[in-house]
Amino acid sequence: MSAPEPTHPLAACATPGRHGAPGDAPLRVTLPRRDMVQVMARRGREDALAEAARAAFGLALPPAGQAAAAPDATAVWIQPGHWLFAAPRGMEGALAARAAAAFAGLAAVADQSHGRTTIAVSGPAARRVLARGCRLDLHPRAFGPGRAAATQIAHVGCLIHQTDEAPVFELTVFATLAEPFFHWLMEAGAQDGVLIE
Amino acid sequence: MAGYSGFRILLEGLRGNSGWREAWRKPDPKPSYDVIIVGGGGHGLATAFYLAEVHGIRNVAVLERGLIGQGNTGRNTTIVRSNYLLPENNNFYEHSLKLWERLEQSLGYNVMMSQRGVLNLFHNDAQRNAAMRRGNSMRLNGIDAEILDREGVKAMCPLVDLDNGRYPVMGGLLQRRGGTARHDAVAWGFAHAADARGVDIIEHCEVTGMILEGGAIQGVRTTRGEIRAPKVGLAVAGHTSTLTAMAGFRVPIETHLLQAFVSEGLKPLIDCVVTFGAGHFYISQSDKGGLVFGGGLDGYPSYGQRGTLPEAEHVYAAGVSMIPALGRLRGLRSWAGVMDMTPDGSPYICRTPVRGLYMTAGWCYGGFKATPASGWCHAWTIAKDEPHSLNAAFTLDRFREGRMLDERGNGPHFWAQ
Amino acid sequence: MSQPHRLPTGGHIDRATRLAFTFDGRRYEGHPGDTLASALLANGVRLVGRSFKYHRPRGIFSAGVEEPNALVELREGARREPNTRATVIELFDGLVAQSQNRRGSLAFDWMAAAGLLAPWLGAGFYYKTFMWPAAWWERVYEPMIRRAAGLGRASGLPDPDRYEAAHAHCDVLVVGAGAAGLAAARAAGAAGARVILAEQDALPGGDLLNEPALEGWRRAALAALDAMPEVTVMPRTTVFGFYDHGVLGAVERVSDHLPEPPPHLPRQRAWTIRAREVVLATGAHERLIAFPGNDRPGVMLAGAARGYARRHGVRAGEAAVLFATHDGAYEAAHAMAEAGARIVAIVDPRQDSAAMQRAREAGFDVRAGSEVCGTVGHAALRGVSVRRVGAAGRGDAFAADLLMVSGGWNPAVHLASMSGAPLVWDEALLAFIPGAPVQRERSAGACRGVHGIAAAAADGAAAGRAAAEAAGFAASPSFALPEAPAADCRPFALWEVKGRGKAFVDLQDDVTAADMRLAHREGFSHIEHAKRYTTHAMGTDQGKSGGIVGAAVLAEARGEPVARVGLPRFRPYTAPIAWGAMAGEGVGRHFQPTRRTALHAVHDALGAVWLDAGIWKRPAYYPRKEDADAWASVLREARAVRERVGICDVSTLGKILVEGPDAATFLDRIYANTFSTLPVGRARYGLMLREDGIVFDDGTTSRIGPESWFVTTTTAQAGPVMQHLEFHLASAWPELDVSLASVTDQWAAIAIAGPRAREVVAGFVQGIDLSNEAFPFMAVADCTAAGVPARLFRISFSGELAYEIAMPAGYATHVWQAAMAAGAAHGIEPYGMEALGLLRIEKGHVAGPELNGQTTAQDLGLGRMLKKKGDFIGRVLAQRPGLTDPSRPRLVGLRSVDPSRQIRAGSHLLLPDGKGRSEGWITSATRSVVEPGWIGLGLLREGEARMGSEVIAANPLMGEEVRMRVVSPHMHDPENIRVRA
Amino acid sequence: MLRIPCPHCGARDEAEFSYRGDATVTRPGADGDIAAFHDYLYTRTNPRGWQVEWWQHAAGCRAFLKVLRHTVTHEIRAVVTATGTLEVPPA
Repeated sequence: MSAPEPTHPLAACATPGRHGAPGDAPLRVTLPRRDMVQVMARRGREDALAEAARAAFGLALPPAGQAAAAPDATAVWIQPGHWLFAAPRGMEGALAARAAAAFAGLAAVADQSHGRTTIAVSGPAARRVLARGCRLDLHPRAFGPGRAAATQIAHVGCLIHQTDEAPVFELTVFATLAEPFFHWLMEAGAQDGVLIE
Repeated sequence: MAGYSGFRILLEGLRGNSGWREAWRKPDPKPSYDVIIVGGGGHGLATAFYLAEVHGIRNVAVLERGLIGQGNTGRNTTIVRSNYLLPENNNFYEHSLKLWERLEQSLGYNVMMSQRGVLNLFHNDAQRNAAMRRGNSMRLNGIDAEILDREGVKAMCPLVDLDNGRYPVMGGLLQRRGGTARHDAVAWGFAHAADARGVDIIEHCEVTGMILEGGAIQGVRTTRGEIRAPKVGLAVAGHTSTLTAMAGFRVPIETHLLQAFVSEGLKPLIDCVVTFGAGHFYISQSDKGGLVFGGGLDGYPSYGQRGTLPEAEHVYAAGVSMIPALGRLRGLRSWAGVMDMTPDGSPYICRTPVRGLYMTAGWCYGGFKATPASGWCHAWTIAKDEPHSLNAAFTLDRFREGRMLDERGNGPHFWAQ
Repeated sequence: MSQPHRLPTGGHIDRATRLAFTFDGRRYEGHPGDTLASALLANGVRLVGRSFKYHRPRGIFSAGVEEPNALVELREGARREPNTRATVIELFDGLVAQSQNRRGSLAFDWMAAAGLLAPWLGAGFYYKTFMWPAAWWERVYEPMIRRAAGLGRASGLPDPDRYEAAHAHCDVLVVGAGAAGLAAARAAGAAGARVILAEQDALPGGDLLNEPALEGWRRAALAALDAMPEVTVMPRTTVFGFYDHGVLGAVERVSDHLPEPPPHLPRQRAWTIRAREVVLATGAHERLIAFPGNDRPGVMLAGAARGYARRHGVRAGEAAVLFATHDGAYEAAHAMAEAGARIVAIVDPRQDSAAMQRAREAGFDVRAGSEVCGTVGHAALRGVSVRRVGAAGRGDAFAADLLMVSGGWNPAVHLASMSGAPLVWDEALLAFIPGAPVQRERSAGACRGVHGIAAAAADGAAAGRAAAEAAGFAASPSFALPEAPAADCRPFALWEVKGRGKAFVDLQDDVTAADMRLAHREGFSHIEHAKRYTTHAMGTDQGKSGGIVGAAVLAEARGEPVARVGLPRFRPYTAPIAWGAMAGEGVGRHFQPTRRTALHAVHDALGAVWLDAGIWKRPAYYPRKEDADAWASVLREARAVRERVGICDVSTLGKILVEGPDAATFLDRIYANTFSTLPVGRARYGLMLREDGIVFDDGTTSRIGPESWFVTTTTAQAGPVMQHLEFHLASAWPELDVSLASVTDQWAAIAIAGPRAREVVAGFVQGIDLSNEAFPFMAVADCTAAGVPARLFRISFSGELAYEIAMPAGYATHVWQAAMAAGAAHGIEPYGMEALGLLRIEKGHVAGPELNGQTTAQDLGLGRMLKKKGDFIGRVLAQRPGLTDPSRPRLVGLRSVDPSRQIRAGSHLLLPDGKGRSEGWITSATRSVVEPGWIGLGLLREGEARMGSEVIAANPLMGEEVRMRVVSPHMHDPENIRVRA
Repeated sequence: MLRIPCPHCGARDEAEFSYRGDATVTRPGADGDIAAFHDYLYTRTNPRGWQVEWWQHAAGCRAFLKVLRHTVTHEIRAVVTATGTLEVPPA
């Protein structure tokens, strides 16, 4: 028996199409498929870990509040000594295995590919919609592409990573709480209209 | 001073209400007393009243740094009940409730004690079982308790949304003898009655130090001079640590904020006290018509008497989740009291490491309903220099002995009680 | 339909559009731009409400949030809003409003008889009576008082509208869009700051809206703000509170000006605004004067009459008297004259002033050195009595239907006060103004006593500029400020005119000057005591126009200056705010998020009945048509596990990856038992204590690598345990090199339990030799399950041969289906939480009801797990005498002597001859499948000694007493033969 | 509402944090007796003034922080990471 495609945590509720109010600038929502691993540096091995990350993933481990991108992976700082590495969905466990091999002795690696899910929102309404639940200042003067922050929206922990000036925000949430989070997003976006792609 | 009565009201109404006099005198402090009570809130005034009334000790001063009744006595949600789990708390609060039931007649002052029922909702098996354990404990201790099913809840408080909420209501634990009282009147009533028995109530008199000799208290230093007494009782909700620091010892207390709220006045809407089991929220309606409601602690130590937005939002959200009809009503005012939180949620009424110094403290956010019994037991402990059996467990050293009175099993987290 | 008092031109009114509305069932018309109050006045409606205590007739007193009288029930049905101020309701087509707090009609309210009893209903009368007979309070007096008290009626129906929360950040928040606020926002915006300008009114402008000559400047200011991309103007937004650290709360009324919210829009939005700097430009509220009959409909604040004329094009009366103590109020007389009213007289206690001269030049009858000492009329003002200041007697009578009053201005210092700033007395203005700021705020314009539009605008511009600079922006270019002559607003100190009749200091709560004096006489002389005793300034208007007047009356009684008496401390909210708005969108079903396992849809398809476990939804049981009741389902499921095999979703257990060179040391200190000795590939049951020695949590923890551990927690404690681990790593043992990651969401988990579990597991799991020798009880190994990577644990909660299989959550449905397929031949059945509970009670495994934060390891019969050597959390304090006391209740099993007698958790355990004294209680109860009947776990004093004896399970709440036999808690397979099979 | 300047994340709303007690007490080591643990767990100075407190940035970076905060004014004067030290200024 071969591994099937995993069930997406939002399979039951993210119906593609237009939702909420009609309007010409809706919130655009996509659900990129990602693999994610949490990389946790061993005490005192951050420098070596950074070196290994550069070698294996071609990216510089970002400092607090930031993300770094390479062609086939991104790393987001999530807590002191911890980064969330993400890559497009591949073979089950492949990203974790790659990270574990690259960081052996330097970091613990926890596969979170199924434990987290990412919702990308974009469009001119994005900041306005997020402000209906997000306590952070996402104004261009305070945030921007390459910035990332963990916070809580509608009682659900949420990692916000701005990937584009347009703006595009990637919201990464716990898989078992993705549905209520998505419900909030749809409610918050209804007055501007939501386009799920 | 003449007592209050319908007849006097009639008489005074006819002569322009010109004959009313001060509800309590405003004496200057004497150089010494038999007992000094520090703190002119409900607990301090009740202590003085029962010292005079029960123990015949009338040469008593109550020292209040500001105005009487302006601390937590005037900043609470006015709920009175004795629906506790542990026998020590059970018996103490039941004694308090019995004192409440005849308080008006004892004091000659209408504190508007209203036994309209206190209903605690539960939403799942675990909560129901805990309510059952508590209610049965009450019943076995001779305290009234009833378990209500959903129909019973609906009859008691028709506005409660049984089904549409996140956590449907399964039933409720009801104490019919519980209810509310007019908080300010409690302080004024005890003051009025204590004063009538000779107690000096001295406002604007802040204690700045303790006079200690040979490990024993001899009096206090105040902004109005030294006042001596062989026995001093502390009843200073929210400020116990400051006072015990003056006496040279520290206590297991952390002072936290609790917000409370009142709505605009409304015609009768909610006829009992209801607490939500799925979020921290409780509500009742005052005789004047305002809905009085509150929730949990703000979550960090503070002496600031002002609350914070996120906790307020939580309280309002819990309220409208329990009673959706509240959505269109309006909040009028919010305020915050400072709570002396203990590691197990139960109080101290006890002697202290300093001879002759006693305290009633650590009321967490249950102090209002305890007012009469706190005063009664504190007075007993001061008069006899030993606790009454009702407060024998409320000691400072119970944590050293591992005899915690942790009603809810929260553990030694002051901010979680 | 005519609007007899509507002016033909002028104001911010769209006369071309008519809006129909009803008040007390009568139909009227108004226009866009009207408030309900202005429209009622345009239609000649004077009587709009009844007062709180005496039910006196009341009219419209103000034109804003300070309104004490004109409270109505707005809208109908579920949208009915009691106590809504007619002066701030924007008129919309179809508006329905009713007067409130009356018995009978508004004109003939029979509760007005209370006025006859007034001598006996003074401040605090209820504290002195209603005590006898004691039983009458709840039965007679209180219901009477409650019915009489209160204001409007709530609908009692669920609010159909939506609300939402929103968050904002800015460099400069400007509160109030009058001349000062507009100038402040413009100055700060021009400096480049991110600015929010919040205005409670629908139209920005404040007093500018009453000044046609300055309309150009107002529009220019708004256009300038509109052109600044970083400036946000928020009309209909009330800033209700100033909290710590520069955070303010505001409510935006998104849809209240509409009949109902349009689709997708909320009714209101609650903003949390974080501002680096705040400019308060909240203006001032006009002050009433206490004189007999000062509450008659037709008595109105002077500025309100001016506003109705100038802004709304409404003549609030035909024959008007002005009673003022300062020049600032005289514009009202001129505005009313322009509006076509007759100015009957101007009454002023002062001898002369610039405004008085100008009034005389305008031909008005100016009565210098005079005061109003009474009013005539009932439901509407018919006349005014005027006398020399301080003279006795009734004075001269003037026929009038409008009395405009102004005793000065009360700066709106509420937000400044809430921010922590002290209030300081300004002797010239006879008012409190904000003192030195504590937070990063500054006041500008009338709220700090700077009156007159030109002066306020200049003050605002300076404040806006300073705020922007303080927020780090360079000075901004200047812009044109309005020019307008300013009147002197410093009032003559006339607070009260004494005479026969009630002189109110608080119109809403019917508090009179005499009440304040009575409070003083009875010793309630401090303003805080007097406030509480009389309820002065505690109504919905919070004493905005009369609060200081009551203080002044008290001051006179005390023989002290008003400054000494002061005002009660200001607390949120500046104006009443909708409950729904504060609650936001997270209410009802969304009060807390619903957490679902990856198998949620599977359970749904199986028809699961759900139960709430914390925020999780878990299947309680899976009913089938043939099941007679819930118990039939539960027993069927449990029996399947005992006799064949069952399958259960256990994904909700907390899972934590603990990894690092010091992980074993760390776990040894966290757990009460030892983990460092556990070999790789094995699991162990672990017990965690709190530092106080009470049991905190339990779970099975596996060593999956030399330095890698898979910790499981109970569902309820997953979060607290993670925090507990993080806290001790940070605070107690920072030297330990350990990493923690929550992997609860990554892994779904399925239990397969029952005598045939091995065959079922063998049917879909590859890569493991499942024989008892190769994979014994408590073994752990990675494997493949139905083609996906998984981890297999041989652990058991049910007491049967059992496995738990954890797999990446996205594969959970796939694996579940594979297991069901593999189990079909073995009669596999899904079982829910109820059956799980039944099975664990039979087995004597403790769970939430026993691990309730009050029990020790010894209490639960787990005392021998505590290691004797080495530090661990809870080790020391668990040794306190109270916790090792042998008389503490111990865990026992309980079985009803008569198997048909139901027992319930929460029953207490009594000795047959124990005189009703509780010896313990039942923690968990269920029906049993092993030996039919009711069984339970309980905590019982001297439990071990009482093994085999009988106790009574007493449940007085349910009226039940059941005889129980005390047995070992391990009622099923105590030798653990089955789990090791 | 408190805005707590997390050394990692910047100023964040108090809603993202949870208070975790007085940070001036230290867990006794393996040789601690009941008295020592009693003081660690229960006895509090509970100052009306400056206090060093544990706060966890629970909904953010999960870090445990030491926060120097005034219990009357709520002013936050300094925040450091768990291993940092903070001096309590005189009242």
